[in-house]
Amino acid sequence: MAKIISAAEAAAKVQDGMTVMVGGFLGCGTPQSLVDQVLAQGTKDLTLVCNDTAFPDAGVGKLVVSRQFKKVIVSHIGTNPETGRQMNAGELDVDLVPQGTLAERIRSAGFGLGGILTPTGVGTPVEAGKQKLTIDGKDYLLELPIKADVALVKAYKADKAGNLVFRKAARNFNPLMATAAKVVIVEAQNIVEIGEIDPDEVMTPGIFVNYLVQG
Amino acid sequence: MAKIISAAEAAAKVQDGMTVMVGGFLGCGTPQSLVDQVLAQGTKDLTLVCNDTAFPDAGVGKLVVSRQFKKVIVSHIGTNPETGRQMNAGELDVDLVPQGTLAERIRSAGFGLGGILTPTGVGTPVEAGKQKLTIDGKDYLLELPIKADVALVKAYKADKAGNLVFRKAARNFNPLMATAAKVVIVEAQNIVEIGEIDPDEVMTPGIFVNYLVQG
Amino acid sequence: MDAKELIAKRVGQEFSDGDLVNLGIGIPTMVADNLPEGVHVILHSENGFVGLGPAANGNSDPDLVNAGGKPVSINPGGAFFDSATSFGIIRGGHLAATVLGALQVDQEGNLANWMVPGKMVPGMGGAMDLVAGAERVIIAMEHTAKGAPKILKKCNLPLTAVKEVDMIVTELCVMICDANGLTLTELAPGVTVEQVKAATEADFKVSPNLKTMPV
Amino acid sequence: MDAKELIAKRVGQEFSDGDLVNLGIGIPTMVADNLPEGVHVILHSENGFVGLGPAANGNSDPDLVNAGGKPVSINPGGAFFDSATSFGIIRGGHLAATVLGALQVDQEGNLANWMVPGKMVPGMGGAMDLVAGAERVIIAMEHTAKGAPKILKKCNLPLTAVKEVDMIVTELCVMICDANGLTLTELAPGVTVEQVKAATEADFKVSPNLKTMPV
Repeated sequence: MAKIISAAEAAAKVQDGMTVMVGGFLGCGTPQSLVDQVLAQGTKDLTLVCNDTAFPDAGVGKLVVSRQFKKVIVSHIGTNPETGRQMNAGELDVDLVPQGTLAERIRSAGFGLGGILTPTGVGTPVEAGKQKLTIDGKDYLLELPIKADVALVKAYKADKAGNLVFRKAARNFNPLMATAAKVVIVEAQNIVEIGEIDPDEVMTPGIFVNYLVQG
Repeated sequence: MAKIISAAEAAAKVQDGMTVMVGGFLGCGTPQSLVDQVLAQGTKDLTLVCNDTAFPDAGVGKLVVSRQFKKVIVSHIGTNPETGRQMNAGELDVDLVPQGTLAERIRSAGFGLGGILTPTGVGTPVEAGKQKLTIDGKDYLLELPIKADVALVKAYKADKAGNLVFRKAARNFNPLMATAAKVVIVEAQNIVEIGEIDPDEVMTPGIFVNYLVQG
Repeated sequence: MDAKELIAKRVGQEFSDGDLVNLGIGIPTMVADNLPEGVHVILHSENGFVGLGPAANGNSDPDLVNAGGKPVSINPGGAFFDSATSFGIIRGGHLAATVLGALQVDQEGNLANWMVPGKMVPGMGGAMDLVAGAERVIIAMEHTAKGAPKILKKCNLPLTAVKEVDMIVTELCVMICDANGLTLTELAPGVTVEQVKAATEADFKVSPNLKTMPV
Repeated sequence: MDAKELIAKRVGQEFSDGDLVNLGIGIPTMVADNLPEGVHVILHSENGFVGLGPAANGNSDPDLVNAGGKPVSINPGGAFFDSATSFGIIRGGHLAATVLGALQVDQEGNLANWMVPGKMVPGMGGAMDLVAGAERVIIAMEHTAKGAPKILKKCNLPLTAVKEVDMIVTELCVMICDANGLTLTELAPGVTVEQVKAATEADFKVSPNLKTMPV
């Protein structure tokens, strides 16, 4: 049974120094009310795990501008010039991870794998510091799990058991992140009674979800 | 665009010596018409990848009885005494794989991973011949991909683009196997027009599917 | 109360309302019907759903079976998923507990429950993943097999997992298993420490707080 | 026909009806509108769907954007999925081709297209997975940048992938890249081998079957 709380109560679970996963792809599928509450709350020294740093005025990008991150683990920062500026000024630690590798590393954390082998990044700067294994003559990088203290997830529909349904391209990293954090908070556009989501329609089972916030 | 063919045409794509994945869990979610056609056709020396060998008179179990496998890669054979008998008599090679590891190994093949690290099986007979890696002080086995020549999949509903919807517990290994074979054949209970399955409802995108058979 | 019911009842006391639990076949399955007043657990069925309900009687659905292939139901708030997700839930530590039977358990917390070489080789199915992945591993079994101890100094059957067992509940007693080995913490009504010693090969400590099983 | 349109048209000739293709931003995107009569490809959008349709005009849906964050549509028969599945499709070799731009390509088939140290570090996004995973990697770009060659003996920018490029299409020519290095196979109408040589730093062979680009 997921507990329904306010956006402010939810944001209070994000504390200084924590690692936070935030769903979304250039802001599409990002739980914006939760992000805005973290902004208002002024939480500091966060480590972000997200596909990208979105835009200076949208998605998680606002939290870059407000300097609430000490580190971001993302695949792309090109749409938020402030991320690049802080990185070049040595104010922000930016760990760039190929998008598919990022997805698998999050899933590995959620699903109890010690890591996965991917051909992505072999022979590029991505392989720095990583173990390389050769399987059947092909090289792979060993990529390790990424987990978080809190995941902020956006869903289209949630029932009170926490079962989630995502919508269109707003799904992206949300279902993965919902498996990989100690505390999972979902901003749902629609919160419905148990029984209103068919068990075959569920995209993220409620057992992964701790809190629901009306979006 | 998936091509609609008959069960007999589908079975003809399964040829002597091939590796065949078959969906299902104790027969639930197994494409029985396709299996029965392979039985009728008498294809020999197959390697089976499946959760289990079901029952002597149901699921893939019938093909054990008819001695069409030279090897089975499964997590469980306890419900089909004939599998155990053939194994003990040295007539059938049985490779027992923990169920969760089997799922990840099939997914790895379908999703282009070189393998995954799992804690499952460490210190047991399962670790024989496998590479063991220690990550943050915990031991993991490196488990390698399993791919197939043909996957025989059961779906509840398919549109003519090959998009699939599974039903209840009949889903199990079907979506995973649909990613991991050169040729993917789906026995669908209902074949509908393109547009009749909502893109958000699709469980296996049609791009993975080669052939549809009316179930 | 017969032996099996006593074991099931005592195991049931380990759970909090809302816990996600996987129950193996045999005595573990009986735990579902022997929970304390007001405690409802969510049952995980490794063939692909959470919210496992009572056995289906009457018009059963061939697509809705449990991991033993038996017709069952799903409770409101449940969800179906594929085998990779099912074992991701298991391996990822999302189960509060798994309850399983055993052929042998030893004082190091090792478990053997999937094969007797040359005699019975059903395969490990999902057991190795369950034992490696669940937060707590509770063994629910009769204390001896045909009079022979099953709690040993060292398992001699092929292992299911190494040092993963947390608790053993039998018709005679409860034992806790941790880095200090086995500790007898509870005796069934009317049972003496001497009776437990006589039926156990393993070394075990007796808790200074030894009490009677509250069943 | 301008240079970009010519490149897009020539790339389009590489596809067969029904191919699954991912198109990068810029010239690659233009390929969708420059396919031969009767050839329809299925477009993959790495933020989470197949069946990418034309740009949405008018009432756009915030949950339906492409990998550049722009409002788009989905064609009938399309399907949405999460980021792990999206990159599973990419990494698993299910894309017939990926078409990308480049900062540099070299005669070993290496590609650099994701950063210029100290100047522009947008991140690799999905590019490294695309290049490592797709069956064919086609580079669609202008032959030079401000007059400087982009097809080099050896890339000096950080690589996106090693030895993965299969084909280069520019406004001057088509080159095939394989184990033998680069081979010039086609010249744009009116272009000479000498012009290509002057605009190219890399060594390349001239195909004995050199022909004019059929655009």
